[in-house]
Amino acid sequence: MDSLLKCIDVWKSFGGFDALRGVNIEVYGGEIVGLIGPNGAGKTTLLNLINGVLKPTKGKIVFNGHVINGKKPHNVCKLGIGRVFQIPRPFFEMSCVENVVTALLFNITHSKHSVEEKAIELLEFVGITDPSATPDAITLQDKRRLEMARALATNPRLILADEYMAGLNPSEVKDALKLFKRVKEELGITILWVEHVMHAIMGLADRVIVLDHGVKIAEGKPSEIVKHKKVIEAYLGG
Amino acid sequence: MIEVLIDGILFGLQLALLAVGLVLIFGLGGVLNLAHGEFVIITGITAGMLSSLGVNILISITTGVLLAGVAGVAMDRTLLRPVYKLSGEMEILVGLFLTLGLAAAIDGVIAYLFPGLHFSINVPVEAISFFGLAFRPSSLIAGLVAVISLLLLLFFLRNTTTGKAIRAILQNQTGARLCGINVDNIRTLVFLLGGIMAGLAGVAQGLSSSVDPGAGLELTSLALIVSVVGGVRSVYGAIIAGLLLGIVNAVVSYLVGTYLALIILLVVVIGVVLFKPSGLFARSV
Amino acid sequence: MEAILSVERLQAGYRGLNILWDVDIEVKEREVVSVIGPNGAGKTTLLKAIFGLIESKEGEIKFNGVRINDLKPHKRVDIGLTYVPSERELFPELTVEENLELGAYTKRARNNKDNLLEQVFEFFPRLKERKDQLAGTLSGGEQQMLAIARALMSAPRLLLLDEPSTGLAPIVTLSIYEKLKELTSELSILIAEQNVHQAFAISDRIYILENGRTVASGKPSELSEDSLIKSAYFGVSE
Amino acid sequence: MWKLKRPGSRLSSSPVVLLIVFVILAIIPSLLKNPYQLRVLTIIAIFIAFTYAANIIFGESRQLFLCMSAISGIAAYTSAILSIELGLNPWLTILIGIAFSTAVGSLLSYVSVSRGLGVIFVAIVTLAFTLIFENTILGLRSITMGETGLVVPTLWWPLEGLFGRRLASYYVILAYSAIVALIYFMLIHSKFGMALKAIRSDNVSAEVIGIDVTKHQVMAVALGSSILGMGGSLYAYYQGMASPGVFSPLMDITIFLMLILGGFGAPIGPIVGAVFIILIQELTRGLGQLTMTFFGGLLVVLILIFREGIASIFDKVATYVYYSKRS
Repeated sequence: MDSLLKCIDVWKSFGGFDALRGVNIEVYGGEIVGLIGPNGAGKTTLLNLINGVLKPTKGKIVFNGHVINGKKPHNVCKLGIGRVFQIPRPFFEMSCVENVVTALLFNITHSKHSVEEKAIELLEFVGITDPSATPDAITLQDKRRLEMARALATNPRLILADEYMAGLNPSEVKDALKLFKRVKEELGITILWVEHVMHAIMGLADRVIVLDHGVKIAEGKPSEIVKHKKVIEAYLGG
Repeated sequence: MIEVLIDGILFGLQLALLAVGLVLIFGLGGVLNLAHGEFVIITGITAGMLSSLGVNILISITTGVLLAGVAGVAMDRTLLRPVYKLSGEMEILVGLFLTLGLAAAIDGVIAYLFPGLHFSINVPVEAISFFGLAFRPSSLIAGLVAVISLLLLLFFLRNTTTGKAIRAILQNQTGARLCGINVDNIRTLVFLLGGIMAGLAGVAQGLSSSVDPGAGLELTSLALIVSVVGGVRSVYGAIIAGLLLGIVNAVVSYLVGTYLALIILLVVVIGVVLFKPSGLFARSV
Repeated sequence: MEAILSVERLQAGYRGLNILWDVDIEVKEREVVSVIGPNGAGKTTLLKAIFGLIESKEGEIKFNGVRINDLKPHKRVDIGLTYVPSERELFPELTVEENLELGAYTKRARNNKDNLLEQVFEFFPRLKERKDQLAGTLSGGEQQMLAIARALMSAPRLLLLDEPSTGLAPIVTLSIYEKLKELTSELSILIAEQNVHQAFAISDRIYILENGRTVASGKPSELSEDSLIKSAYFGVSE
Repeated sequence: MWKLKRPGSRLSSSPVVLLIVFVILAIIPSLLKNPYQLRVLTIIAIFIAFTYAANIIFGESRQLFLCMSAISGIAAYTSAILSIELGLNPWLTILIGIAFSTAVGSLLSYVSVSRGLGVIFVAIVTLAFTLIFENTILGLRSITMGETGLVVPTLWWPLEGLFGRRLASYYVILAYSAIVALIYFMLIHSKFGMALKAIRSDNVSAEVIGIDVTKHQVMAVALGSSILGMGGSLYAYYQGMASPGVFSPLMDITIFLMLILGGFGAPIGPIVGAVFIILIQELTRGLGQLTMTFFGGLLVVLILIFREGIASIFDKVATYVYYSKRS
């Protein structure tokens, strides 16, 4: 397997505080990789570095053969990385379908009519039934779905998902897991996934990477990670 | 040249008086008060009118200054109420437009009622000379008024519990809530203080030259310049920046002319915003 | 023993994002209660809602038998509730002593300020040594002590503590927890904690929060580190 | 345009309504009795264009530029000075002036967007710029004639032979503001307009779905600035002079009033706003300085209770009429 994303010795400091201290990770095409760790481990910071919302203090990030550290988010997006935020950030002034249409328009050249059809198709794929609804009128679950649809509309090879399950109830979590599986299997998109809801990640991730205090402390299959001594210590407190 | 310096310091003190209020109000209320210069005008007009009616000059001045403070409280309790319910960009925009509208409204009324009026305070004492330099007594008093008010303000902020609460809110609003500080009440107090300090700036200006009732927006811009250079949330910064800019303004005006001096100050402001937005002397009291 | 705090069917969260779902919690006089759970479970949200920094949408919060849902935070301090967030929220450019002085801002505490200050200094001698230093220049552990000390200055009856161990070396955490134990002769404490070992060592009772719901509760001896906790963290039962 | 619309609800956005309004504006002069009325109408036409510019810069792109007067003044003064000093054709100097104000506006926007300045700092920087402009004009007395203002050469207005000077200048200016309205209408229905809408909703989200935020923000100001520049030059040639009294902060306040009164999103808003404010200004001339009070008070009232603008009232009435007819 080829590596799709590679972070090499990535550091990030805010003022005097080192949020990430020399992280090395690799993600292969077609995988779902879970990124876990206690509060303040640096998970979201790592996602922000990968898609260019933040610039690393040191280190190199390579995506699909391109060095992307320091590139702006819109350029990183064009190279094929989509982002799903933890607290959904839809365009509140637009309807669901307009949200997705905007993302489509800035990534692929379509005629406007086919764009709208494609957007509705994507919304159906993620499970939103009323494309004309405005984002403040829909449930949290639908907001997350909308985030996903908008990310898919950018035609990504990799999606960075941040705590997708937070605040969802058990049956909604089940739906979300199904969606992730379909994104991976039907669309062939790789997912790097920060999550707190552990049983969700354990059932679906091909591989899990564990961060603690800005350092990678473990990596492996979910079943191995659960038994990993350092991980248990990081979570339960030594 | 020394006269120029002294003029600069005097002007700088007035700027500082104006800017501290602006800084405190912005820090606690989240409103960049574009009507701040109007406090000066209110004081000037009131004191001028009362004294022309034969009221004792001290009483006239005190009434003027207090009225500016009352105007501040009234703004906080009525006009700006809706602003505090908003957040982020909307809070700032609505605050800007409301205070701008208020400033325009006040300017209009004043220009209509008192066309061409200039308020100044005459002190009937002859010039005093120190070390061979002649001082106008009114300028001396103006300087004294400004210095004493600023020192009192600093003393209040440093040594009283309420003063410390104000500094605490400037540094960390959530932290202040955790201590049980009623942020709303303290904010009203700060509007009172801001109005009074600006009113005192008006008194100082009336003593050293005169207050032009049409200069509200100009005074506000000056206060803005000073507070930006000092760091928008720093009382100390505002005082130091006020003095510095006052002196620079006087010296440059003397050397190359008034217009260029003001332009240089404005360029400095833009430079500060772009390269050191926290201000040159940022340190909250 | 009387319940000093009782939370019933509490729902709370942010715009369009409910974090807590029907949470029930009780703290009795002079009791130490811990809420544990993975991050994202809603521990911080719970404390913020109890203190009034987040509006509660449903349910009831009673302090000393009185409903306080609609009380503003500063009023809650007045009646004896206090909160130490994990961010500490100190005043970095005020001295240690000034920070403490502001802790006793409410009328009730202000009259008794000197006594309180003496007690607090006795309790944290380290702070007395540094009383003229700016709070921003303290070390992490000292800042945590100061945050707790500042809260104590309000003469509280219930102390809400959010992850006192955040960002601290284990040995510092230990000393802080030892201090906390001494406190319980005079007041009740509700702690949100990720560090399970610490929580077990200090608490009279424990609640386990998962995905915004209380999933278990009991004395540490009843719970211990059994499969229940592991399931909360890792989603596997052995 | 993807929004499912309720019939009648977007009357203020309809291109037909826009067209009708401009046709009316073109017919009105034949009903007017004296040059004064035509003059007021001409100034309305200029301010319509200014308000569209403000709607692009602030309404669509949320950049609080408190220097619209300065940007349009730069073009007016550049053009005036070049045609006086070098004897160039005024129309040519107008183009140079526009290029100048576009460059200045874009630079201000680029700097503030790329430094990530918040609203308040953008406001301060642009306000400082306005004051710099004002003081430069006043200070460079030898070139600009200071407060008195600069008398500009006569401009040859197209169709002068046909309509006469006054009417010709009105039609040229009206045509200019109609084109500006058309540009605005096309803008909000274009990909560019969607980008601006996305950016003002959430600029981080816009970035991560591939929108170059800096580029679009700067382009919006560039477009707005060229409109302001053109309008400022036409204004100066129409008046026969460029003076600091015209291009003063008061002009910024007036434009914002028009924008807020008319309402942001609606294409017809700027027209409604400009007509109302200029008419009020003319009708209250007798009040002297109290006009300022009136406008200040109006701004406060609008902001407090009426943030959607007057154009939204038309929509509400239209919707009401539509539904009451059907039932």
